[in-house]
Amino acid sequence: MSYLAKPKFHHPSLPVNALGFTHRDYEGAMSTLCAGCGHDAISAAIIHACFELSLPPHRVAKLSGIGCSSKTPTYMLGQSHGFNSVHGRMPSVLTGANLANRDLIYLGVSGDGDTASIGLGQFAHAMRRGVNMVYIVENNGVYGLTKGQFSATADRGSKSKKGADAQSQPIDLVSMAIGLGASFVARSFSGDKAQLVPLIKAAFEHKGAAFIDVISPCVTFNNHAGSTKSFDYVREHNIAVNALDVITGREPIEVDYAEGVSQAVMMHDGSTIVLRKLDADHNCRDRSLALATLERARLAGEIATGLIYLDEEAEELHEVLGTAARPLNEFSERELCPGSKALDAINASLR
Amino acid sequence: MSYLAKPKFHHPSLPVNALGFTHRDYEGAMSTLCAGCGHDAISAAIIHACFELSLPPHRVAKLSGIGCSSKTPTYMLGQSHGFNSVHGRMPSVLTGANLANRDLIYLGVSGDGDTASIGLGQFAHAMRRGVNMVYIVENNGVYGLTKGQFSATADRGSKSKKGADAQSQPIDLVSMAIGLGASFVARSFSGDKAQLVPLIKAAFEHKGAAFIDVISPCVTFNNHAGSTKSFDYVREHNIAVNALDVITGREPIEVDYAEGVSQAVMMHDGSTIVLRKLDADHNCRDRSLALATLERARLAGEIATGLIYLDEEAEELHEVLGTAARPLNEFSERELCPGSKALDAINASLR
Amino acid sequence: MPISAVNDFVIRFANVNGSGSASANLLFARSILRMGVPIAPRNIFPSNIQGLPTWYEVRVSEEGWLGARGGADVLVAMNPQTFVQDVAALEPGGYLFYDSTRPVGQLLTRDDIVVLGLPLTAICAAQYDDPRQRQLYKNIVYVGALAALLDIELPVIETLIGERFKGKDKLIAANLRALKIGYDEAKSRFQCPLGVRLRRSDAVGDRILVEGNFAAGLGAVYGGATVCAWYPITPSTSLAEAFERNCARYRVDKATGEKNYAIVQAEDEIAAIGVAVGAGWNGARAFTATSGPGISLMQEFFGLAYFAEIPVVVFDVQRGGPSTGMPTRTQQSDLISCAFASHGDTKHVLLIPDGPNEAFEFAARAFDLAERLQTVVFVMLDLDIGMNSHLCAPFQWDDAQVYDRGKVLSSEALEKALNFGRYDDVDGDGIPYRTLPGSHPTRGAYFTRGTSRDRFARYTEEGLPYIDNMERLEHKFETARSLLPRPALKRAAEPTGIGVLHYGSTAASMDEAQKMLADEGIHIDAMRIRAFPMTREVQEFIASHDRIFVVEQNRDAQMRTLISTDLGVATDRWIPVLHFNGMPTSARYIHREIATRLREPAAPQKLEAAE
Amino acid sequence: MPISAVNDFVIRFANVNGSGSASANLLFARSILRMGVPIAPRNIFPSNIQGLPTWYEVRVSEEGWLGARGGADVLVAMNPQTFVQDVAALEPGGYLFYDSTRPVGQLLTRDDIVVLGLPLTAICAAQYDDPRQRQLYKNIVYVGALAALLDIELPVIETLIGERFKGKDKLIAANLRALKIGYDEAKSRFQCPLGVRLRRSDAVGDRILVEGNFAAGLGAVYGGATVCAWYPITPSTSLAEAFERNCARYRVDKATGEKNYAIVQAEDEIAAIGVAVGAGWNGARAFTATSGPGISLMQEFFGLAYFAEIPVVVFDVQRGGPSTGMPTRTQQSDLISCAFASHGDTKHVLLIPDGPNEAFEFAARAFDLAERLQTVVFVMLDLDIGMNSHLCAPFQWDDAQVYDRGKVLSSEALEKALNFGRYDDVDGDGIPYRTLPGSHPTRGAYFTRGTSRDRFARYTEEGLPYIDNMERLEHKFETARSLLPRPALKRAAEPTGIGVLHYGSTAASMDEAQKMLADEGIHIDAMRIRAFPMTREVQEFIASHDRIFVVEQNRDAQMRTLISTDLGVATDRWIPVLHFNGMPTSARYIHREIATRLREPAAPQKLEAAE
Ligand SMILES: Cc1ncc(C[n+]2csc(CCOP(=O)(O)OP(=O)(O)O)c2C)c(N)n1
Ligand SMILES: Cc1ncc(C[n+]2csc(CCOP(=O)(O)OP(=O)(O)O)c2C)c(N)n1
Ligand code: SF4
Ligand code: SF4
Ligand SMILES: [Mg+2]
Ligand SMILES: [Mg+2]
Repeated sequence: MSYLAKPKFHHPSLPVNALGFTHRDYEGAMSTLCAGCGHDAISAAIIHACFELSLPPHRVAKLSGIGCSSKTPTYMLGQSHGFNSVHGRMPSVLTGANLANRDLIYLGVSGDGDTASIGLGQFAHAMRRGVNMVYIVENNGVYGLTKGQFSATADRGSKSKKGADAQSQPIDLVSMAIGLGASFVARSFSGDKAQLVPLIKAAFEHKGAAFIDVISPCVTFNNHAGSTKSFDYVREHNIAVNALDVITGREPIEVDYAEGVSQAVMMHDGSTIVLRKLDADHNCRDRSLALATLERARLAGEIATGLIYLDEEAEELHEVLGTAARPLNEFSERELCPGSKALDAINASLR
Repeated sequence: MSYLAKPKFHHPSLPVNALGFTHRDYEGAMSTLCAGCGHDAISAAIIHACFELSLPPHRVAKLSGIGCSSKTPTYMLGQSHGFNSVHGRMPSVLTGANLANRDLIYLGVSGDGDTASIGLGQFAHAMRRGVNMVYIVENNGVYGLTKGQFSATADRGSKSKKGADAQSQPIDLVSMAIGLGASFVARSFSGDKAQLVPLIKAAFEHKGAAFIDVISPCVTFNNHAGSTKSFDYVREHNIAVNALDVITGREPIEVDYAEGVSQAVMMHDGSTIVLRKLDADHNCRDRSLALATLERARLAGEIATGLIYLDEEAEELHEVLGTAARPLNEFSERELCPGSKALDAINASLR
Repeated sequence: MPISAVNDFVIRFANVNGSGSASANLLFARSILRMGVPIAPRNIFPSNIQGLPTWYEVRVSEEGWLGARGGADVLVAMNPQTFVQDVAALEPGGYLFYDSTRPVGQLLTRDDIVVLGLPLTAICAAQYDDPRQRQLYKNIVYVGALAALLDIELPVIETLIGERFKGKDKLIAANLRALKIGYDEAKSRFQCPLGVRLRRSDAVGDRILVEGNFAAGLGAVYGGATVCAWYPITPSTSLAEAFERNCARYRVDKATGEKNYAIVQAEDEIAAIGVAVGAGWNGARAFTATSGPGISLMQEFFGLAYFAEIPVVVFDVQRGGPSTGMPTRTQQSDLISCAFASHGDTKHVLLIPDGPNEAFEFAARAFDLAERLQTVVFVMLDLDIGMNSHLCAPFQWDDAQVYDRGKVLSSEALEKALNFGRYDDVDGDGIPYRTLPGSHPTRGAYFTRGTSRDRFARYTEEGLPYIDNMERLEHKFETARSLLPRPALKRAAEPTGIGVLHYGSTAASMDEAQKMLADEGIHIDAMRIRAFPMTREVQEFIASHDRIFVVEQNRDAQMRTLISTDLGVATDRWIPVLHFNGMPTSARYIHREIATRLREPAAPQKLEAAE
Repeated sequence: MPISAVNDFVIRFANVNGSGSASANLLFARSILRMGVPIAPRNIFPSNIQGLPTWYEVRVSEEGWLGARGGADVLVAMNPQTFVQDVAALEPGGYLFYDSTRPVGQLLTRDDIVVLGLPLTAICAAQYDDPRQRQLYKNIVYVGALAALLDIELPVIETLIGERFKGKDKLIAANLRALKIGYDEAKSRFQCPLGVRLRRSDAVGDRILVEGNFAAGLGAVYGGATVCAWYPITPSTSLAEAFERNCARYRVDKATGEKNYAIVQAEDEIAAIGVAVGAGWNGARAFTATSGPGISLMQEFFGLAYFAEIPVVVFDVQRGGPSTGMPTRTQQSDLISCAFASHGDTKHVLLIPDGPNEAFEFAARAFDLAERLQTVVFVMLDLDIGMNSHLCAPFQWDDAQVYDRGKVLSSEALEKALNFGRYDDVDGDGIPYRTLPGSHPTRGAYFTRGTSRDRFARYTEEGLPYIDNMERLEHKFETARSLLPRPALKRAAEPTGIGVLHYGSTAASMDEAQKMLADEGIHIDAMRIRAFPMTREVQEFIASHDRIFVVEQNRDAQMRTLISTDLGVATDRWIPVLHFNGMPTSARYIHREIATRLREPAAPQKLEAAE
């Protein structure tokens, strides 16, 4: 039912972006998630970010694993190719896709189970390699699709709907991503669109492995009192370390940012992000301070959100490998096959 | 050839430990590793530690994955059961073994490829669960057994024997283990027996997940100039943050430790470890400071060794699960089977 | 012409996932059971948590035919989204019961059915102001209405409600009220009962209504499993949960509160099987439960357990494959993946229960077999067995029986054992003796590995000890044959050359189909295979029938591959009856396929036919 | 009575792993080749880096029988550790050449062999003071001695040394000197040449000596592979390395230094196949290379690629299984794991080359097939093909041929395409059309998934579209048959009812065995299967022979399972000739097995026989 394409006629009054696309051109099939699921809010934020950045929809490739969160690529960017791969393995599939065609924009969507439980290894190694992508984890602390068992990001002591405690140490994907060499690392909250949209935009502008851990309450299985991933809990405990404005190439940079507390960073594609510090001790350009910020928040029982770490100098995988500027999937046999002459020489060398 | 058991007669003059065992009783089959391989030195250190701690050899279970390092359990503790499982999966197999019989002493031996490449996920989750074990990674930055390809712990820019650079960000298992909640985390060097043996002893005394990252040069494939895992490089760059003495229950604690710089920690089994600080800023009882130490060393291009982090309060898996004090593999059907009466009641409830 | 049938019909509820209809439907079903009439309820649900269509189907059969039948005589249409397709599937003369609050007008095109509209929404709106209550009690209201329409004894439902909410009198009262409302509304508006209805009977006997996953989980408790490691996956999740629930009930020390079991929810299936293998190696009875994708991920460990000879039990609750496939549909399509799991020369033991009763029995037995044979034992369930409630014989347990812990040398035995060889075939049955870590200070220690080794567990790359070991494993597999459950043979009333091979959840439909065919004078012998490798009976059955059908719930006739590999028999003239759309196979389907195929000449031997 | 044979013998070198003997042995072997005499060299090495025994065997056969023969006529015993067993394996009348520096006295119990002791250590000690040099040149010294003993033309060896160290004159001189030392010492002490010796010939022709892994890696380059993801594992590592080496040579833009390829050394096999699948999905020709344990780990992705229809090539260089098994030994034991990889109903295409030449051809062809069929294509090598050098026909490439990129809709095509359905069987061959991400702004985008979907790639849990899709996949598999390499048939000189089925690396030994049997008047037809699924020729071959042998290098006759599953034929009277000790099978073994079995009566149909 929910897969009927929606009428695509443009109401004249609908706002259009630089490419002449309307917001609706970035939408996808109707969601089949639970009403109120945090994931739907994140999809909306992604759609909004892509619209505002005027990304050509068909140049985006959206990949995911398995889970409620991993279903969401179906509910956005209807004009983009999508790949709902297997559980926990999106990072390797995305890496391969990226190697085949470096010119597309890669969006990886995953869940906390998909990434922190079964997929931890692939997540870590994709970050290490600096795969050029936006990797979003829709983090609800549970396996939603299998009815709410705790995932590896569930905080120790957090209560399940049935009252059981999460027993193991939680995995903080943000600090792990920084430790692994990811060059853009952020955390946000599905309930805070004002913070989330700019972060997603900045992530798209970034070259390299951009990771965003978005806390996204599971209204059906993990939104009760006692859960540290409920809307109420996250609203109360999240502390933004900075605020972000993304100024794409064309627009002039506003000047009225107070000195010191704000910082403009030029992204590789010419656009600029302006960071307003909210936590004086935090500096997202300094890995040690970024990690320290996370430790501080952890000890204070708070959730640090915002752009936690950024390294615009980092090399992405293709630079590391020295691959051709042209997408590999465009090379013809003439270019790829050494041909019979070369083969004769090889034969000769084997006698 | 190398598997011929060695004559077990005790030369009267051989020193014996509290259990009346000689050093030789802790040895295993002859090593088939390359002459000079760091791993053999680690095996010797493990044997020595077990001898000095007077561990009953047959109460130790030694498990490993696949690799040169994972072969070493064959070369130690001949009276212990061993399990050379599959590549990268020792942590899960050890976890299961531990659940079946909590009374044995568990030693997990792995390599950097076995743990940081294919096994990263299992490593992380075993640490999170607080499995009571000593987990030693014999870290040479390469896959020795498959002839020297870089592993995930190879430092970026480190040169291979053929001159190629390691390309991805390295994984630091020590900081990762701390972040994952391991309660005993240390790093050492196969060339520094004086540091390594006490660390291994302390790890055995510790209750919970004890992890030691031992840098162990591969003399055949990764011991050349340009490698950051060569004997020379590690000797020059490793900085001990502290020194350790393990005083088992019986012996009295020496008093002549200078105040302030040294610290005595009571281990759960009554023995004591005395820590002499060598890095004033480091405190292994404070997670934030421990992580900061690692960051500092990383930026300085140094290798921080010693006991990096210790939490004697942490719960181990059985405590978390509330399993019986008696080993599960000792329960009889009388104790395990609810019997026909209970079954009648169940049947009744299903009508 | 309206259908008229007593205690023999199919009723189908069309609901919306997450609307709370499940418990109301179950209440309806159990009330029929309490009237002594056998039922077969089935859930058809989406791989989603809320908002998509779900169906609940109850087959009522006094004769006790409990396989899926297909079609529906009564439809309770509570989901506008699927209204049209649901109505279309109703049998001619069937009854449509729906919420008439909103008019369906032109959607109703059929004139060959009886239409019963009750404005449920309106009624509940009038009775309740809290929207949540309106939604919830609407379900109870239609149960009340159905009681009137189908002649279900109200007291029976009332008792069930009382049992369900024991102690919560407010809730009881509220539910009874809703029930009564529906009952009276129906009475006042319709001519009750319908031609399709119920009558008290005593056809249920002492049978129980239970899900296969609950049965298997309970069987693991009775079988003495102490270590369970699993990773959630539909449809196996409820098996591990049933184990946990029953352990919490029967395995917690009253005095100390200590648990005589350990359950780890692993980070994935590779870790889950790894934990189980480690525990099995160390002498605990251990298992994991999973489904297709997990089976694929566990392959490497299956090979290790086979080669290193480690006892471990794996429950595979099969779902629709390949890949993620149809997570909430049923299939029997993992046979090859399990029987020959992992690279290299491997073969594994499979137990194939036909429903909850055998699931309980085989689950417990699997642990004996695993320890006796020192290998992986697979228990092959499927979604239909595991997640649907089935009426079956009550569970049985003989308190006199003791676990077979297999060939484990105690420290006493080791004292006497002169020269212990872990892989030495002392008894000539291919099964060596093992020792457990920590049991003896100086004897019995050995090194377990997945690499080739000699009889004394010493690593070797030499050909002879390798062959010696591989042939012993082969011999052990032969020994397994004699220990496995024998097939169940249902002979035709008259001697016949037509034989049908089937297994697992196909049984109920197969039995009925056999009866349907017999009624038409088509006599067939039916053998239900209960294990792999095959026992001699299967070979004799094949040899003694000249026309063989294999009835399976997969596309590739996987059991045929298991049989031909195991017995070498020709299968190119066999006729596969394959039902693999994800729904349980039905007697109607099997009957039709066999009947029509028997009218054709035997298939000629050509490549296509061979597929 | 000393063996006397010209250009027809087996010489065996017993060395210590890591002692630098490998290059000397290769020098020896290639010098024979340069004399125009065919050779088949084989390494037997341990799963270890240094210190354990290794053997190098060279079969010399002017007639061109290049399979393993078994036994040895000349032994170069350089490893005291294995001296006794090595000498024991020498043929009666054989020649023992050893380092007589230390006396072997009582170790030498045989009086039926010719013993040639040369004090190599002493000689080198006298000539070199650097211990490292003593060790290294000792190997060259014995090559010199063997040149004298076996009548190898010194100039030939000298040329080879010159070519090898081109530019490094010092090294050349040193090596030539060592060579001469050995040559003279032998001349002066022994009566040269021996009864076993060489004579220049022209039997080699234009054939090349090359390892299968190099050939396959090169084939991937020629086949247009641009993305390779792999994880090291013996014996497949050198395949990926060969791809990398050849890419570095032929795929780097001279001007920019840019690489027209990407190689990722993944963290494990799951990631390796994941990367390859992602790249295949995105339109690059991608592959991974692995061995048994990797095949087990990749199962889930194989199922995804099958069901989501993604082109990808997998090289499985088979080794001794199960589990970690015998990492440095050869076997053909992954057939079932690959052909039916992953849970659910799956079947995969296998290509089975017989040696380097076909490995090159099939490697390149695999990428065409993968894209044409939009699925996984396995190229099944084994350790013997992959890691041993084989004399084979030179590689060939037709510059006129173009890659078959399969059914990919360009943006132009999409402009015309009215209603594109990703899984729509437009052409009736079961193969749908695909689109590549980014190719068209508004058309052709679809969602790839491992769950069931309809022809338009929309998720569905309904039975009909699922069946429709599964039957199309089945139909696609039928289409595959017609595209695969046909089997190679070697007919007997006379009509015969005896047929032998074999495949892969067994070919060389099988050809020789066929000749040996023919010489004894036993005529057999031999068919070499080159792919799965089977082509019609295989079925006809089976139908037209009443006595069938399957010659395989595994325990369970896995090809028999593939055939019976695919064709449904009875196999219980087939006679498996199974060689699975990890060494390549030999003509002697096959000949003996077939000859003896033919003397027995046909095996009766009993369970045991069926195993
Ligand atoms: C190999 C495999 N194992 C298990 C499953 C079952 N499964 C589907 S989604 C899921 C967890 C999803 O959790 P998460 O990634 O957090 O997504 P969420 O539903 O919470 O958004 C699991 C265990 C599967 N599909 N495949
Ligand atoms: C599943 C699997 N993949 C690959 C291999 C091949 N293999 C054996 S050991 C090894 C790497 C070992 O590296 P490490 O753990 O660092 O041990 P080291 O030899 O360096 O001590 C690999 C890739 C294997 N045995 N199993
Ligand atoms: S179950 Fe939870 S995660 Fe899944 S859709 Fe519902 S609310 Fe969202
Ligand atoms: S290869 Fe390296 S790691 Fe392996 S044994 Fe030799 S030195 Fe040690
Ligand atoms: Mg989640
Ligand atoms: Mg290593």
